[in-house]
Amino acid sequence: MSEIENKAENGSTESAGEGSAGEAKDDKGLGLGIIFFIIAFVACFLSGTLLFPKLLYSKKEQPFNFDHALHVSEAGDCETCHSLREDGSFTGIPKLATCLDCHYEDVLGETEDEATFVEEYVSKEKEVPWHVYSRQPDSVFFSHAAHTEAGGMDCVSCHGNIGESTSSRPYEENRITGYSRDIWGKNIFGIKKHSWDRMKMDDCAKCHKKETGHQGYCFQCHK
Amino acid sequence: MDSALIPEGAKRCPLPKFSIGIAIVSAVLLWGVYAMFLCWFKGLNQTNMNDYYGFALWIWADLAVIAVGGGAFFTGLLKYIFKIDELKNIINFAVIIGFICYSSALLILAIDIGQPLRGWFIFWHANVHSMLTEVAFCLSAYFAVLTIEFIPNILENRQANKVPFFHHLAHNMHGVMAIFAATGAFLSFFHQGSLGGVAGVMYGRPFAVREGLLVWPWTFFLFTWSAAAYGPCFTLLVTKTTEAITGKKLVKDNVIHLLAKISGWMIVTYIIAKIIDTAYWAMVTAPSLGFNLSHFYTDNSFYGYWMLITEIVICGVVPGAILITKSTRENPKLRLVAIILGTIGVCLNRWVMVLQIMAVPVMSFDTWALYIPSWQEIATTVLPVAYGVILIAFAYRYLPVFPQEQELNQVKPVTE
Amino acid sequence: MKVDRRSFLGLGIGAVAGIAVSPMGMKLTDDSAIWTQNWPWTPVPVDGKVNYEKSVCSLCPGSCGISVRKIDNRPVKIEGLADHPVNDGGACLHGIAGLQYLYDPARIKTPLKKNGANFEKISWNDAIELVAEKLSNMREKGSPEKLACITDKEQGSVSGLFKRLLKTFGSPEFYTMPSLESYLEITASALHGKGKTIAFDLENASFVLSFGAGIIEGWGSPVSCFKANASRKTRHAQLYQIEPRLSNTAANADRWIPVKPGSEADLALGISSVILKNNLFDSNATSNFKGDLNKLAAVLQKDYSLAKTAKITGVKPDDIKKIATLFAKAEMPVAVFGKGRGDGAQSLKELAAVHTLNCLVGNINKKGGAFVKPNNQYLEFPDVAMDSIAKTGFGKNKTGKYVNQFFEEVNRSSQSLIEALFIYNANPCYTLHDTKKIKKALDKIPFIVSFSSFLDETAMEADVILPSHTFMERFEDVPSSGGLVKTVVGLTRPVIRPLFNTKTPGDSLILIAKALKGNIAKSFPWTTYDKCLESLTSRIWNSLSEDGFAVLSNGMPGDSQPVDVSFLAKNPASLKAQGNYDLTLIPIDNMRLMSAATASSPFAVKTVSDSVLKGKDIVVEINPLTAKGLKNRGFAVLTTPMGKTRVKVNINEGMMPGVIGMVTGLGHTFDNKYVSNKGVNINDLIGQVIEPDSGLDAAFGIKASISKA
Amino acid sequence: MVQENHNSAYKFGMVIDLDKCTGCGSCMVSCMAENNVPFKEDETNKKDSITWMRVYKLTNDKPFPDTEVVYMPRPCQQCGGKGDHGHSPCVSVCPAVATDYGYDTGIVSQIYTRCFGCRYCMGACPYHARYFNWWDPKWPEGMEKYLSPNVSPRMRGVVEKCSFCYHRYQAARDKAYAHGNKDHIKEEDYQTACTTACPAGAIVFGDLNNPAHEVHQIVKPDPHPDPRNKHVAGKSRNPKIFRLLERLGTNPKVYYLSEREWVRKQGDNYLEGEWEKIKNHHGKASHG
Repeated sequence: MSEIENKAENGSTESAGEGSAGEAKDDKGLGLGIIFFIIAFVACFLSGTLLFPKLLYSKKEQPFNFDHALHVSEAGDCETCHSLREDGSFTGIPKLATCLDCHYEDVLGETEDEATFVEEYVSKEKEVPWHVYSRQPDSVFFSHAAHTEAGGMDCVSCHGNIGESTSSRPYEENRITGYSRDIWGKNIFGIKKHSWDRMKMDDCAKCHKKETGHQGYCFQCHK
Repeated sequence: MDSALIPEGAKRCPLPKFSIGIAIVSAVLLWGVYAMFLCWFKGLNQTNMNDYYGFALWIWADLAVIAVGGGAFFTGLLKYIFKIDELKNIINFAVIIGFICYSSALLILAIDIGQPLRGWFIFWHANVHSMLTEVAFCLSAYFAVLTIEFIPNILENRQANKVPFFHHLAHNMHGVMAIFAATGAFLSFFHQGSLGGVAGVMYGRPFAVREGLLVWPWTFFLFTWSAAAYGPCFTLLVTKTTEAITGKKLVKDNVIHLLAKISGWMIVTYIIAKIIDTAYWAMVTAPSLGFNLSHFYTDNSFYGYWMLITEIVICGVVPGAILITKSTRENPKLRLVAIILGTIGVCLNRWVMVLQIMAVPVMSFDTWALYIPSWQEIATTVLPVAYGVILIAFAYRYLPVFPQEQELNQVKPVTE
Repeated sequence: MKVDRRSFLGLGIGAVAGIAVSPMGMKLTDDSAIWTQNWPWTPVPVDGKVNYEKSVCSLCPGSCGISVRKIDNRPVKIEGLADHPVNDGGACLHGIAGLQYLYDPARIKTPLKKNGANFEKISWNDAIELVAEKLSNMREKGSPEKLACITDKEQGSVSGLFKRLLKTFGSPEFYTMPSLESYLEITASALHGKGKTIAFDLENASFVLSFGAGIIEGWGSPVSCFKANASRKTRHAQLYQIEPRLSNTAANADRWIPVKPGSEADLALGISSVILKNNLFDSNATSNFKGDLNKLAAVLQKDYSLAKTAKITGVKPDDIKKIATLFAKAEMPVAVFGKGRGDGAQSLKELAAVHTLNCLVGNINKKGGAFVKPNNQYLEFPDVAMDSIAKTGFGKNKTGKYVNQFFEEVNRSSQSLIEALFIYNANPCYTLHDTKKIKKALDKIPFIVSFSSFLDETAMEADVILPSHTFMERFEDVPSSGGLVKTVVGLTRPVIRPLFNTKTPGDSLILIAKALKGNIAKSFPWTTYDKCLESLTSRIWNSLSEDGFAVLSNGMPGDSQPVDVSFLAKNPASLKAQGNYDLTLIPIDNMRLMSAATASSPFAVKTVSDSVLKGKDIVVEINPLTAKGLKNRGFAVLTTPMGKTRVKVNINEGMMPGVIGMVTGLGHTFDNKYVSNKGVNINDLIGQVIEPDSGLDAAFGIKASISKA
Repeated sequence: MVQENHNSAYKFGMVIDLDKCTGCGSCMVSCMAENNVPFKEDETNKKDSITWMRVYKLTNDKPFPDTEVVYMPRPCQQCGGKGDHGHSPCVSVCPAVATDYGYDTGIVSQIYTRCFGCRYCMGACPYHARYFNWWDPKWPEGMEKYLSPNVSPRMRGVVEKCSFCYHRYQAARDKAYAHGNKDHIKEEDYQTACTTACPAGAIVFGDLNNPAHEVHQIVKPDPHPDPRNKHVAGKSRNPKIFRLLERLGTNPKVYYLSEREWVRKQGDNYLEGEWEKIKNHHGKASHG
């Protein structure tokens, strides 16, 4: 560093001249540089924002279409199918046996989907391999009872208006992590408008902090 | 062949000879890289660490390179803040050594953690109470500072300097270097200190725990101080080694003497503090927890009082005494002995503060745990050394590192 | 347009900046971290509905009730069953690790047939046909008595079916492996008459004098013993433990009395001698003695004086006297026998001598004492159909009285004494002394059928393997045994569908019987074992199927029992350890290692201390006085008359000088890397020593030497 | 983040009767089976063998035949840290808040997926209660089917330790919620796997803050700080009860009970002659 110092002191006039000559050249070069910069910036930004999510997520169709709205209107509420067990644990997506409580006769409706259900699963006594949009990773302990019973929350707060859907949207899976896209949220920037748009840990922590005054200790939500 | 890159007026060995030397060191480097990948892909079962030795050779190496790399911040502090101008003749080299040490430390940490891809959690989910968090933040920030400090020197390369932008950049960066030096000193104070704090706050480990000031145990201050004291020893040692290898005098004696003198006084003051700390710990802290001093130095086949004596007397008091006395300081042989002892002393201190802590039994029915590193650990620890040698070789060959080189080695400018 | 350096620079910086501003960097950083949190090679257990099933553990004779926690249909954990009459919620480590047996790498997945040195897979039909053909040939040749069978126990329906098959086939050659239960029956038979067994009321006894019984090391019904021992403190009861080594029982006892190995019987007789001499005995109780008491007293006064006993046993005369006095004067004393787990070698002299103490102080069938009760009788088998071949064969003499003698005779005989052998739930090639000799005997038997679930040392010697379900996959009645006061029958039930192509052993037998046709098929009228079990236990089936157990008797037997001490009055000699070396090698039963037919689980082996097993080396215990020149944790060579082995040394003050202790249960050789090829099997190093008066293998140890490796 | 252990919170703790403990290993195996702890071919290097619950063998070191042996089960001590303020030795050092102190339960909790494997917590713990996953957890083919969904198997490269079977606490809470008892769980509804497995009944587990719980009745924790050491709180008022390394001020929630003096002495470190002065000191004596 000190060498530069010396040089700068000794050769100030010389370098000043060089500098002015250089600047004119610089301008043109810089202009071109800026154009390239903008082109590359825009191209990369767009590919990182639009193309990247397409590559990151794989799309999987559900085994057959499921009409939540229809089932809710028949059953009346969510709890008929998604209930708490006697021990307080949550059943999640119902097992075939629960479906058969209503679908006990061959066919109830006449849709193609129900035909698939009966042929592929009911008659073969096979569980339906649903893709779960809101599946949390194994490291997460989530108690539905704590939220719905003790916390008095409704399903919509976290799951949105899925009960009103008439068809199953494709399940999108992160190719790297295996997570459902619903965890990070549809928006690749992670921006959310509704409480159910994203299900990352920060979302849990924020609500916990607001509602209980503390985001909770590790084991409260992790196992 | 590469003469266009070599600093003006400097004489360097022929490229083939240089290449052979680099190739040999690179082989060692590759061995280390191989071991590094083994650790990353197969996991830390490649090491001989275990649940007793969660911290072992690597953490020692980390602490040691950061301690000896302390020459960079301390020399910078002296040069830019305390305006000791002679040190401009060694500051470049001090910065390079610092850069090597800190980049090595970061690399070792990246190997050492069980989940390297989650390493950034230390920033994202930082726990402000943890000394390690403080280490991570200050270490990374200071590494950035060192990089900034190193850049002007790189831009001074003959070819790079021809580019006006680089020339001006280097010049302007230089103008603000005092700010970086101050920042570096501030950051170093904290990360050197918090590395000391890592041990001092372990109140479950009577061998490590120290009382202190506010949230900082005494080891916090001792580590900073010892890095400042012994860091310059290492700078001088590497300078001496470089001189020996190149066969050239690179820094004038008055500069060396000055840095040695400062280091000497720092060592003396440090070692007094260290002795007081050790005595207080041995006579008050440890006994209050039910431990005699002898508990930490007997009943095992390696850790004995010799360790304590070597660290404090042979590698502390002795080099301190040599370096503060004009006659011995200016005797090249004795000075060399002192800087070697000093470097060993600080490394030994870091060993004690990492490995002996893990070795000492705490529960009355537990036993001493001894440890021998695996070859993978050794290879990855040698890796930074090889990398350092290569970086110094390149820096020396292509950058004007030593401002006094030309003056001290009057040769005709290279003509081709 | 001239694309110069600056343009490239612009391009590069633009690209970097564009990516940096886009969410890609952030997302990839996050996702790569999340990837490490969900590595595809780290298993993710499937969630579901929690439910519990009651069953009974049959890994050891303890017969503890278990509660199997399941997620939907998948068992995930075994725990002790609360309120079960045997173990009331507690469980031992082996039972808890039970699921590891289900998925054991050494499990036999389908019937196998020996072909040269290897096994080949065969179908069940072929396997049964093969067995039936061999057996039919034997009957045709008129030598049905050449079919033998070895199982783990006398009791229970499966052993009952084996016995039944042998009987209708025409062979008396039914043997059981030595177990505490078998020794209890032998002792009861010698002192009180046939058809009886002994139980010890440890829960209530105020003074337990244990002659090496590992009360907290797997002796008897382990969990029940643990509980009885734990309550000692609150009951202010005392435990005196007599054995050469500071076992866990000794460490937990109020006093440990080190005794020279093999002299336990002498100490018991010495104590009896004091009791008789000092009139400490219960005079009411002595009225039950049928003769010979005076003769015994005379023998004791002559050969078991304080000084003589002290010399033989190494226990100080004062201590012997003190123990005798404490024992006799205690409110509810009980003397307990069965060294270690009680299933190793024992001499009848020792068993009888210890039990005589109980008889002398009058604690038979009294609270806190020893209970003499009739054997379990809860199975109602229909009559066996026997033809003349069967009758002739069945009427012949057995080759040996006990299984050890059986193997000895097979080895000794130049003719083929036995042509076919059934082995179920027994691993004699591992658990009996001098395993080489056992293997040699098996080599002489041309056709061996194993019913093992695991390819263990003995199953390897088989010609045909008809693999059984594990206890988690089948029904079976499990009668309590091992000195338990209560008489309980538990019901093992399937908690999961069979994983492999295996069968319930009862079903295999029914299939064989049906294939043999005629009377034999007629004697096995059931379609399946499960139906058979239900009909055999029809009296208690409701309780079995609903509660998982049935209590046959709860209290103590009220009647007084005759005592016959003629065996001891003959003054049988004490056996010496085989060999001429200076030291004595003795087995150590460690609670954390199974040493019977069932090997330990990976979890159990994991808990074993590094002062028992280090790497692949077994560590032997030795007193510093005996370990002259040996380094703690260093290698040594252990030599016995049976052979040499490399061991590591644990210099330990808890071991009597002159004695080397080696753990049992290691040194398995089958294919399970978590359990096998670790250490050595002590039974390779100890030879049989048959007690002449009883026919029992009574080798308590063997002479040995140890030197630096 | 300075929070106190307030009264409304639980403070789960344990007392282990060493006179009853037989060293049988049931607690260790029950713990491993409950918590999906893996095993590997060679587990005899106890320094890299994951056993959340480890049973130590203590001896009085006297020569034959006066030798005595006692077994000491050692789960995570769930330290409250100096002054019982929640700054446990391990929690305070974790750089990424992958482990924290649950002020509502007194349990040192953790997130395995947050941990990046620096192992500082392991070094800070004097009880060696923390274990690092040096290897990928692997089960023999098929055996992974017995894994419990209540505890997530840990991947290579992270530290783990005993959780006081926190998932059982969660299950007890779920049960309470489902039955309308928002904040009250029963003593018998939350018991650790080692406690329920112990065939000798040597382990008693419950809420140290709740006088109705057996553990409280046995331990009788002293609410006042120890007059000899301001960092120590919750000392037992029973002179037969001690905690491991109590003098360090870690404030464990695992208490040990033994009639044998030499065992109690081995629970901590003492200078020569110190034990004689201190041995009968206990909470009650200091506060009348």
